[in-house]
Amino acid sequence: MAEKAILFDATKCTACRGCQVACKQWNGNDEYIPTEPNGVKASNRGSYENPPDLSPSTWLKIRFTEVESGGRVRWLFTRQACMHCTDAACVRVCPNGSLYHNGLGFVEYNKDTCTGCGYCVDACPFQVPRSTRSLLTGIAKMDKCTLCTTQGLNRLDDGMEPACVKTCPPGALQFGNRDEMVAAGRERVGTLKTMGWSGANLYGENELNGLHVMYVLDDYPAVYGLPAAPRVEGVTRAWKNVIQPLGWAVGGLTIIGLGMNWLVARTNAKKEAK
Amino acid sequence: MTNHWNDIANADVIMAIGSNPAENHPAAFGHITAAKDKGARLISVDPRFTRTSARADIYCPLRSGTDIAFVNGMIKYVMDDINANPRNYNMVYITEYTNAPYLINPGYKGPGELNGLFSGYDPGKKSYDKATWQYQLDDKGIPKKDKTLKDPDCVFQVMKKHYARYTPEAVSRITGCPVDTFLLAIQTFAASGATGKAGTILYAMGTTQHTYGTQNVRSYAILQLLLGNIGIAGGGINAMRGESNVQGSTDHCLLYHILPGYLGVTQNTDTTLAKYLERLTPTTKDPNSANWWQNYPKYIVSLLKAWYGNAATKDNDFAFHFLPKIQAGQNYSHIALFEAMDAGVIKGLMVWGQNPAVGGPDANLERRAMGRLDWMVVADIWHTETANFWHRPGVDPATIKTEVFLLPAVVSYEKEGSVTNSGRWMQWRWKGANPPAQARDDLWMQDQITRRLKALYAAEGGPGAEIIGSLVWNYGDEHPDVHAVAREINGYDLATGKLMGSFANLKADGTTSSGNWLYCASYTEDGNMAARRDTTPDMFNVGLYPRWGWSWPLNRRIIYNRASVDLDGQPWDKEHPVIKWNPAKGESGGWDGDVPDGGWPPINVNPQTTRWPFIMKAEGHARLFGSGLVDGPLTEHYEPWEAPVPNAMSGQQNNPVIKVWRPEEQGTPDKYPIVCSTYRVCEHWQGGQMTRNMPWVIEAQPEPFVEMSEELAAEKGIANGERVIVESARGRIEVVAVVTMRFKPFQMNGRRVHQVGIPWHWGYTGLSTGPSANELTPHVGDANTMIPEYKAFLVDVKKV
Amino acid sequence: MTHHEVEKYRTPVRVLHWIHAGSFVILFLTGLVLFIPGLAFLAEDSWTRLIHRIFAAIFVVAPVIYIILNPKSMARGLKLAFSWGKDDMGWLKAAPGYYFQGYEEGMPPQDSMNTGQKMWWLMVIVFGVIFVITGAIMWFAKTAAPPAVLQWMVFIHDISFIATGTMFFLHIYLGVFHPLMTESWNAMASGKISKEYAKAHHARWYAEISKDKE
Amino acid sequence: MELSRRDFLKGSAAGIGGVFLFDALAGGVALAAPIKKIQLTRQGKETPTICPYDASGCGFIVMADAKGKVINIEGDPDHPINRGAACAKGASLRQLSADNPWRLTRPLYRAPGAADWQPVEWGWALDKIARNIKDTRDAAFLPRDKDGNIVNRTESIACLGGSALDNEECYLLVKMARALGLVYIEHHARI
Repeated sequence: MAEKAILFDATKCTACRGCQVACKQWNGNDEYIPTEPNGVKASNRGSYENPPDLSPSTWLKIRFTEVESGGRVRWLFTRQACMHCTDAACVRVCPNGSLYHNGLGFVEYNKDTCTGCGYCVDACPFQVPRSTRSLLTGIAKMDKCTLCTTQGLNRLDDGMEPACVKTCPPGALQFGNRDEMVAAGRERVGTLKTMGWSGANLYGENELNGLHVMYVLDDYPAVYGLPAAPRVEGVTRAWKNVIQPLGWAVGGLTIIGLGMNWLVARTNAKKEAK
Repeated sequence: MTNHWNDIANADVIMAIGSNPAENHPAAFGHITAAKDKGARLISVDPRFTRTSARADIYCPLRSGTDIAFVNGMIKYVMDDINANPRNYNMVYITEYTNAPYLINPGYKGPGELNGLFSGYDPGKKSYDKATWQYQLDDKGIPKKDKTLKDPDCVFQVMKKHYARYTPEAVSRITGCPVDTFLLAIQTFAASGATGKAGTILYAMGTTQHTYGTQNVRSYAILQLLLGNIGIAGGGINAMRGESNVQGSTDHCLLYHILPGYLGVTQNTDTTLAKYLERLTPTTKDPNSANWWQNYPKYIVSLLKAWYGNAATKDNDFAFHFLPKIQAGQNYSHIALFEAMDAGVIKGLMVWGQNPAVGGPDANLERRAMGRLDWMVVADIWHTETANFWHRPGVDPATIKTEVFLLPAVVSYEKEGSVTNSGRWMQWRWKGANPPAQARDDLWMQDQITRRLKALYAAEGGPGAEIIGSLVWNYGDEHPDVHAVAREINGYDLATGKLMGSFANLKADGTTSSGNWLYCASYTEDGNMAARRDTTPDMFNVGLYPRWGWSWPLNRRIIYNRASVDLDGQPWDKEHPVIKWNPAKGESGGWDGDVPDGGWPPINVNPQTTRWPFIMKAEGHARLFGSGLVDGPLTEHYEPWEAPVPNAMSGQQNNPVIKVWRPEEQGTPDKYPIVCSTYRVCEHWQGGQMTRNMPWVIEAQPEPFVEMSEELAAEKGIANGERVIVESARGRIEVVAVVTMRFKPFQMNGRRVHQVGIPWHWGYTGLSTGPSANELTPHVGDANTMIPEYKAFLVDVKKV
Repeated sequence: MTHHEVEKYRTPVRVLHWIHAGSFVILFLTGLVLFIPGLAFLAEDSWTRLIHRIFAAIFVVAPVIYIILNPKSMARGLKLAFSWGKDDMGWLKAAPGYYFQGYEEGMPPQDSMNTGQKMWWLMVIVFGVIFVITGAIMWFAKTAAPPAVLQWMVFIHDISFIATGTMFFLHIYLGVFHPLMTESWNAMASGKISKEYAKAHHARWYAEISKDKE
Repeated sequence: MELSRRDFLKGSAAGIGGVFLFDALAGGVALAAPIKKIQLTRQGKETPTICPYDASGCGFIVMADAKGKVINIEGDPDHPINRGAACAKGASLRQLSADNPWRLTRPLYRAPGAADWQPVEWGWALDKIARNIKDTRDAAFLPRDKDGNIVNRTESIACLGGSALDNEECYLLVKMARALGLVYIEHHARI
């Protein structure tokens, strides 16, 4: 199956947040605001950016950034959701394979088998996964964007675009085969460069061996609050590559060693007893 | 909208002024993006840097309330450039389709000569005598013209003189927009003046909500006419309207001054139908002017036949006197209505899905006035601030004697009917879900109330009982048949009982009926036109979708489209033709493309039978100079009722003809030095009664805030996210400060003027509550329309 | 106590031991599910995480209560753990021969804790502290701490898990299964061991307690 | 009704895992939301509609189950204006449905001076409203002005609103109001 991808054109996004709500609508994600008897308790903290953070029921959020350079104010809108990395830190750390790549290249997860360890939450270079987590009991489940491939709510299987892509009024989101999205993104970056945006770039084409959500940016990633060179941390790589095998190896060797000792020592003990 | 949403994609340059489509008309932005993808430039003119500005190629800041100065400066630039580089403009359009060559009464004097006033001002009456604003007529009674545009009395020269005062420097001094930014904007926009190029202006409430809001619109129209941008694909002046059916409700004239189809309201001096028609039917001596409004008698008689049926006969002036007559000269608009309520004149109020306790100006006053009512009926789907005014914070319900009924209505997709969008597309909606068990649609409520009233008057009688008794009201016994209503609006040939196919066939003799002539042809013998869902593109593929829904008038998608062609009927823009004369069509040629604004041949094809393209004007030409408005034939800068600076253009501070009810509520800049504007955000809707009960959008925009510059925040010691008090002469509210570099103080005449802004969606009812920005706004309105001045008033801001 | 037996561990020590050992076993098993993907079904809906937390609390609280009740005993125990002498070196040298071949000859006389037990005891103290610190951060500072810190906490917690897990096998093996450690189990189970066993395995300690009696 | 239907939702469909599960959040700790298993819901009936918010006139498809309960609402991909798109308000249209617990469900009445609403029957409310209209109108009805011109109006009743109504409702409303002699007729377009 061909790899698919979303292409987000930050130069077209108007931050209407249709995607933010459409994501909740389709995926049945409730709002994340506490209620009180006659209303809700939500507050503005001096920004248009609300809710304040991604959460298990907010898989996609538009980030608002204000920058001023050369006397020109700019208001940048960025999509904040799972990037569906090829070299995905979350997949690397998930102890039991609850997070995995599907045939389209997306990072899916099996919520039923999620143990709630939260390793993915800490490992993600884009700080995307979130878990509902009781402070007291530690009971938790990770949630994040599934690119509308959640079981029972799979839009792609039915030939539909992801909810966020479909709902985008200014057409800032596209969905299709990854190679086509790369081509479209490169073309748009070329156009932006001719318009004078020398820092224009296609973010995600090669990052982490290729993201499945790529951004057309008219400026350097750092300006948009994206890591310039996202990478999977050493400790993250170590988990499945080193710690888990080391655990098995040391554990195995110990058992073997002790078993051998027992055989030897018992033989000797018997000899002595005789 | 002269054009429609999809048509924006045809534009070469788009100016969003007094509007913020990215936030308030997000769907429009798809078409803006489509235009931009083809190379179009977007100019955002706004006091604050909005989400639209974020996507604009050029952002022009301007102090709230200075649109006229800004656009007048643009007009001056264009007029100068027309002289210098006439080839860059469509001179045929200007001389043949507009009234630029018409000669004006030599007695006319402009504000340059009269210190901010036009000739004919009567300070006692605070109104103009328009005698000197009229055309010079020849001996046949036809206006005189000078197509060389050289005559000093011709409109073009009068305008040159008028607009000469609006130099880029003057514009910058008034608006606070830097000269180079202003020039870049007008150079970019003026490029659409070239033949075959299109520029569109997208405006909204940022334009209209001023004491000179109508003149703001006029200034856009003048600019667009000079650039030849009216009638063409990708052009026009497009009011982006804010409610799903505000266009339809305006067309059906739920407004005091008009009757369905924009027919003037009857007044006490209209002692007969003839007198009414004499007052309102325009006349012309020009044989080539279609003067479409000469059909006035057909429309009003057909309306009376729809309402009073057999009781409307030729003998009784078609029941003309059943129509209520307003007192000539008296204003009954929203502000006047609440003043009358406050004065105890109005005793009963019906409210259908509106929320004036949040949306009305000077909301504290309007809430207080409601307490003087004997009764109030509110039909809505939620609890609203209006319905709950009697126990609003700080009020003892026991002191309010108003009886209140709150009737549960249904939402749009729980009933059937049509709505008309901003682009005049009438679209049918079907019932797709069930409402809560006891909720009822408004049609049912209206039917129930009217039938009960008819029964009461039949049983008990009463003054004017015969009016109510004669009212035709047969929509079924149980639920009123919405299709029957739609057919009544369309109208019938009363002789045959067949549905009318076009308003061109309506008659003034009582043999036809039509509840609204503009909607005639929307529901014909061929069926319900609004329900069509055929996406077949138009002949020239310019996005008209002629078989999708229906568009008034007569399914015309771009009005004044006969200005989109040259004198031979060939499109100015070969790539985006709207209509095109086809000599091979029919017996003597005909039009291809959109439904033309009248089927007459082009000027050069048949100079005798042709009609000038602007058929709704008596002279058949678009009015650069127009005597229709009460506050001047051309656009002149005045300051808002509350302004931080004196008028730099003249000694006339405010629009001289506005009516002020409460002079004592005017704030002064010494006490309230900061300009404030109210507006909406993408995530909420209007008075908020819809969206403030929907958690998904509440969490996206949870509470009201005041946006301010970093400079103002530093002066006041306010940190981002802190709670602050915003106070005007009318009220004070406490909201969260959003300190942002998107706001900048304006530098004008060496002075620094701060501006802040507050979204107005909130109130004290619903899931998400917060103070209403309208507690601050003034009870003063536009000279022509009385639309309140929400966009520019004075406040002070301080830390809590 | 018969006259053949001596008291090796008093009741509070044994109670502490078993509580601590028990919670360690459960913590170990509930942690192990992360290491063996085939066991992950046990962790679904986070039940193992809840159990892990409950026993983590016991794991922390039990020694704390012991310290409060028996500060002197704990001080003695700690002192013992950190007093290393030449006999310990000798033990290390002699251990392989002893534990495989049963050569008792090279084995120096041992205190109540032999050197191996001392090493285990040290590990319990050091890794116990590491577990508690890293665990507490992961538990209580999941939202507050920077992700990098949390990742390192996981790493350290897991390395400690592997180290202690390995040692734990050894501990059980020596205490229960090793053919020579015949009474080690009894020591912790009943608290008593035979004089012979004491003499053979804890000569110095036995000498000490015998002297006291005299 | 002829519709160019589109396979908008073929096999599976949206589930509503309790749109308004607020109680679970009680205590203000948002992070304590329950673990939610998304329910599968069967396909329903699709009906095109037009957005009730701004006047762009965007098309939407309402999907409802056999009982008329809304399952899913999203942009109508056939619609020329929005081509399936929806902003934050449009995307949340489902929260307007009857499932929203804050919808008004029955007529309410507030007596003069009363401190609270009381639920009433439709028939009673409509009778009383008609009576109020008649009494107020008749008390202040002006057949002629002071100059003797026929005016047939009453200034004692005002009618507000309309742009949230359908065309047919606007028309009936203006027809009713003018027949009663009302002159204070206004709506959102004025403000």
